[in-house]
Amino acid sequence: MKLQVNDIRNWMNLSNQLIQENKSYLTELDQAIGDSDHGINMARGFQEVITKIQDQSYSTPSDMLKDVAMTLMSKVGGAAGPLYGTAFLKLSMAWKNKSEIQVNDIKDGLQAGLDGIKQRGKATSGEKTMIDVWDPVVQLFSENDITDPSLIEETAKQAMNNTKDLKATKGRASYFKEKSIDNIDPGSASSYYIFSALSTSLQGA
Amino acid sequence: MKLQVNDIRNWMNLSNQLIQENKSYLTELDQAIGDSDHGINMARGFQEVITKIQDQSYSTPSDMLKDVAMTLMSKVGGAAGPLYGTAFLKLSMAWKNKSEIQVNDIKDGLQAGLDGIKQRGKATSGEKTMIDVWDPVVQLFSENDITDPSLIEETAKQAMNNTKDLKATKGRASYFKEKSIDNIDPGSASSYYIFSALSTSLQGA
Amino acid sequence: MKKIINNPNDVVSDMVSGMIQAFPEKLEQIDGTMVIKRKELSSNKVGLVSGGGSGHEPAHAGYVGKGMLDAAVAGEVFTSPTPDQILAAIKAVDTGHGVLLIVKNYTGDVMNFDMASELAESEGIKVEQVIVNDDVAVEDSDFTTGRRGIAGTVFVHKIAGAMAETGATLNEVKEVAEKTITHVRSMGMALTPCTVPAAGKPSFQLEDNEMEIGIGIHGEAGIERKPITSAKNIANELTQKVLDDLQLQSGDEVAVMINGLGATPEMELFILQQHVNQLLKDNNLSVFRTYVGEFMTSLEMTGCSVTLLKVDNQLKSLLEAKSEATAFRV
Amino acid sequence: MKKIINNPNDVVSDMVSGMIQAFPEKLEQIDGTMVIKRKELSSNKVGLVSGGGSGHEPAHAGYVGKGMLDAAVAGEVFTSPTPDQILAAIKAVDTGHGVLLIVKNYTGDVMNFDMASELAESEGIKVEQVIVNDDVAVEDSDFTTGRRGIAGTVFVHKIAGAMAETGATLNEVKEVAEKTITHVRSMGMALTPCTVPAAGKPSFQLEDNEMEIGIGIHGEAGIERKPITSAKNIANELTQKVLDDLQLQSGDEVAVMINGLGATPEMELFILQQHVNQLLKDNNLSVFRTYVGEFMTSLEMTGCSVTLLKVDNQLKSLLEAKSEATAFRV
Ligand SMILES: Nc1ncnc2c1ncn2[C@@H]1O[C@H](COP(=O)(O)OP(=O)(O)O)[C@@H](O)[C@H]1O
Ligand SMILES: Nc1ncnc2c1ncn2[C@@H]1O[C@H](COP(=O)(O)OP(=O)(O)O)[C@@H](O)[C@H]1O
Ligand SMILES: [Mg+2]
Ligand SMILES: [Mg+2]
Ligand SMILES: [Mg+2]
Ligand SMILES: [Mg+2]
Repeated sequence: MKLQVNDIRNWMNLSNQLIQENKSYLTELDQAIGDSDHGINMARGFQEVITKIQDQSYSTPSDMLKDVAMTLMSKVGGAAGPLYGTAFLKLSMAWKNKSEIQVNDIKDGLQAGLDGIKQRGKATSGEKTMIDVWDPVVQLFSENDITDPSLIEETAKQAMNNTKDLKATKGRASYFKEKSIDNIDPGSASSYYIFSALSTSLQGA
Repeated sequence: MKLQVNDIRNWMNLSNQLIQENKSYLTELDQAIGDSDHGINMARGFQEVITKIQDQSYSTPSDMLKDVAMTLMSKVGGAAGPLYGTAFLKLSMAWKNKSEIQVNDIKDGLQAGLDGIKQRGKATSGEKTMIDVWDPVVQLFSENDITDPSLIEETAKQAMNNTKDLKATKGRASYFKEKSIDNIDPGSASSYYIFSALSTSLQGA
Repeated sequence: MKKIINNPNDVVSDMVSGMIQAFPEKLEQIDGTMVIKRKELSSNKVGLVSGGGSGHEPAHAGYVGKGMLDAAVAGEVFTSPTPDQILAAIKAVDTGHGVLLIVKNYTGDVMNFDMASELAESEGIKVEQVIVNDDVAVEDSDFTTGRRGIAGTVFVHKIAGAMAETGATLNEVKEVAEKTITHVRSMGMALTPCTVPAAGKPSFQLEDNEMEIGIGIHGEAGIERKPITSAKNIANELTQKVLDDLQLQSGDEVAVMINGLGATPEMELFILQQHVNQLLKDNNLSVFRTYVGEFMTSLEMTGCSVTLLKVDNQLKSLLEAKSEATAFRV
Repeated sequence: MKKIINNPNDVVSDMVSGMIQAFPEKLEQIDGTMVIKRKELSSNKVGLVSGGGSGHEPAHAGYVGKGMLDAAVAGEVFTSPTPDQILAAIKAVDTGHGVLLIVKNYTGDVMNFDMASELAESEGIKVEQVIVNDDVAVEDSDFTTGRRGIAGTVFVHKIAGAMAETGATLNEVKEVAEKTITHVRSMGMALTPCTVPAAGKPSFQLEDNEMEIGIGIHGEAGIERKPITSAKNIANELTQKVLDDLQLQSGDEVAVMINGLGATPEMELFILQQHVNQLLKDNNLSVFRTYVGEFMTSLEMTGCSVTLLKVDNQLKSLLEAKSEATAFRV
């Protein structure tokens, strides 16, 4: 189980597919405790990612992810743009010069991405943000020897659903205070799609 | 059958009653082929007329009707204000110095009022305006010896209903062209209430 | 009906109080009336009075100020003001040089302003009137009430106001106002109706996918109801109708006003403006100035109007002259 | 959804084109961006950049002009613009005296402007930021994202803009912007929601008789939903909340902004203004200037906000300084 440039492209294609398919759903989640744009922003950003990377040849996953990061940063906007942009930039930096990414590299990369999100968003776990999906996934890698990639999908899904119970204290949802409870955090849902796509692309790799 | 100051007061009180009761209806008529204000304007104006004349003593019907005219002119606004103001002013002028108004005077007065409306509104019969109620009522007086005042009410009512079939060519309703057909003209409806009130106040007089 | 009001019967007096309190150094109310006038008049100047029913804000009080109107008379919502109020305005702004009344072409307005003119003249004040009739949605014919006055009225206020400020005579001011009226045409459309506060119900109904082309600013009927289409199509339809009527020549210069009817986001007005601009270019017309915003509204109606004014050097310099009106600063 | 638009995904670029075409002598678009900048910058002046999601027009592009902003960055609807766009604006307006960014306090805006600052600094441009947080509907706490930036932002644009025009240094401009932020508070309310064009559905729902007090300009939750009441009660509730937070003393002087959220008729804003004015009088506060209109909107939301700015001689003279911004002429 290792990731090469084409697997990363696959990961991005699958992420984009899930996000396009669930664009309205993500926007509806953001309608409940935000400003109705998360699906629109993510769909626009990932579409641009695909346009950017699809016909380009890259020598390393890191190179490709740098383009992914820069595209998300400049096309998503809002809160999600800088956060995902930062996360993928950290991932790219963590994997610098490697042509093959091992499970251990994934662990390190996701950890770096998570740290980037936390730092950029000045947030921590339990505040009902995408961190609440990234954190458990990173923990999964730290605590286990991942042999079955579907564990990633399961963990992310569970984590996403768990955000329902949380009260938002960061981001736009925080204005909803108690009323934010019982709603899935939109950024956690989009993160789930990204991890679900990672899980699928790891199956074949 | 003759009208004294108190009968005129009675006429105005009855007119006001009918207009207040039918305020929403008049506005609805104006909603269909106008700008939704006729009932509001007439109700405001006639309320002010009553406030003005109720405790005042007048030596002639003419004096009272001058106050009525001036109040309508300054409180109704829109198209109906100047038209009713002019009509009652002409009535007042026609009855100048008379302390008792005979049937013949009514005929002359209404004719003067009608002429005033036509002149002020630069309109004639058949254009779907209040003229289409005033005209038949004036004709009724010209062609008959009015012994039964209820004829006035009947004629006015019939005339009001007949405005349904007309296409408006004057006033705001004219913008509705063909679409103005099948609707009663709001000003004809308010004129009907005024003639209906006249009819009732003549019964006792 | 959802409105930020108190008693629906008091909306006009409440509004006028608010206006005076918002601009106490510039505006004052004539006691016992709904007339808003400039606190300090320019001396030796023809007086300019306009007005009409309320609900078209910033028209007309927003155009009171040095360089535009001297007074505005606010009638009840969608109801022409009465002659006594108009007379009070005329008397308050006359400095001996006569007064020009700028009237929108509606039966009620014309009659009430006419009567006020007669009264003022009987008191020895020179009064002239111009009747604005820019709405090409209505046919102009001697047998009808003629075209309505809508957003183009604001250009008449601006140009006549600037002319008056130069010290021109009553006839000169009237002449340039009439020239403006000859050269200005507008056309509007609505997506949703408005509600007269005291009526409490919307003045008409449109289906969820329907728009009305040629709507009047009191919700009077337009030309056609049809399914809503793109901003581009709407811009083209309104502008083309105005162009057809104005009969402009290639190379002519115009001022453009993109007017929101009350509830249309400014974003949409600028989107519309883009296409209006394109169509003018395609017709080889040059644009002198573009005004985008809410100038002549219809309460909370959603919709817009497009106004074109053919300009020459005189109209251009009068459009550009200084104005201190609260809703039209130049 | 009834809107005068073309493709919902193109609303921002269509709008920006419209703006540039409406004011070609004053504004220009930086190629390949949604940045609107003054066509001619004042020389020897600190640059001023603001921006945010679109849908708040005239904010922010309407405040670009001599005496206010040098550039505004338009994000997608309700979506903070991206660092590359903000960077382009910074670079375009820097004349070597540094650039001040005026940012509304939302997570997305703060992060994107932060990143743009870092990028600009790495290119050797001096950049400072101020974060506007005037919305008293949100509690200010270190454990939360803090108060939101709403209509009070416009006062910051005006005052910082006027200060920059005097030739003040970056630190001086930043200082007066921060002073303004310290002294400005706002609170809003909504009667009806708005619809993000690409979302196609209203962002929240209110019952026919319901209003939401403390609403955010992106439709974020307020403090309370309750039955709609009179303009007087609404004015008092909003104003009192602002007064409580600002802790004014009897005799203090304030500037007042009555802001419409997009679909509220100007008539209603003036009705509200009357009661705000009365409450200020009752509290023995004096009003320096009142601004009534649409300054910071939320697409076609119906509702309003009340902003108070405590002024001293410095802020008063900066508020009164000349501004040529298309949406804020002084
Ligand atoms: N401070 C933060 N730290 C981490 N994630 C955050 C933070 N603020 C917001 N988010 C994430 O961003 C998502 C919202 O993204 P989006 O709707 O695109 O941005 P915006 O709130 O600017 O409209 C939230 O659901 C949440 O997961
Ligand atoms: N030119 C006219 N001549 C006679 N009556 C007219 C004329 N124009 C309008 N009317 C009458 O006035 C009525 C409308 O009054 P109202 O709604 O109060 O005024 P507005 O049309 O100014 O809103 C019409 O129904 C019609 O009867
Ligand atoms: Mg969002
Ligand atoms: Mg009417
Ligand atoms: Mg009317
Ligand atoms: Mg957003």
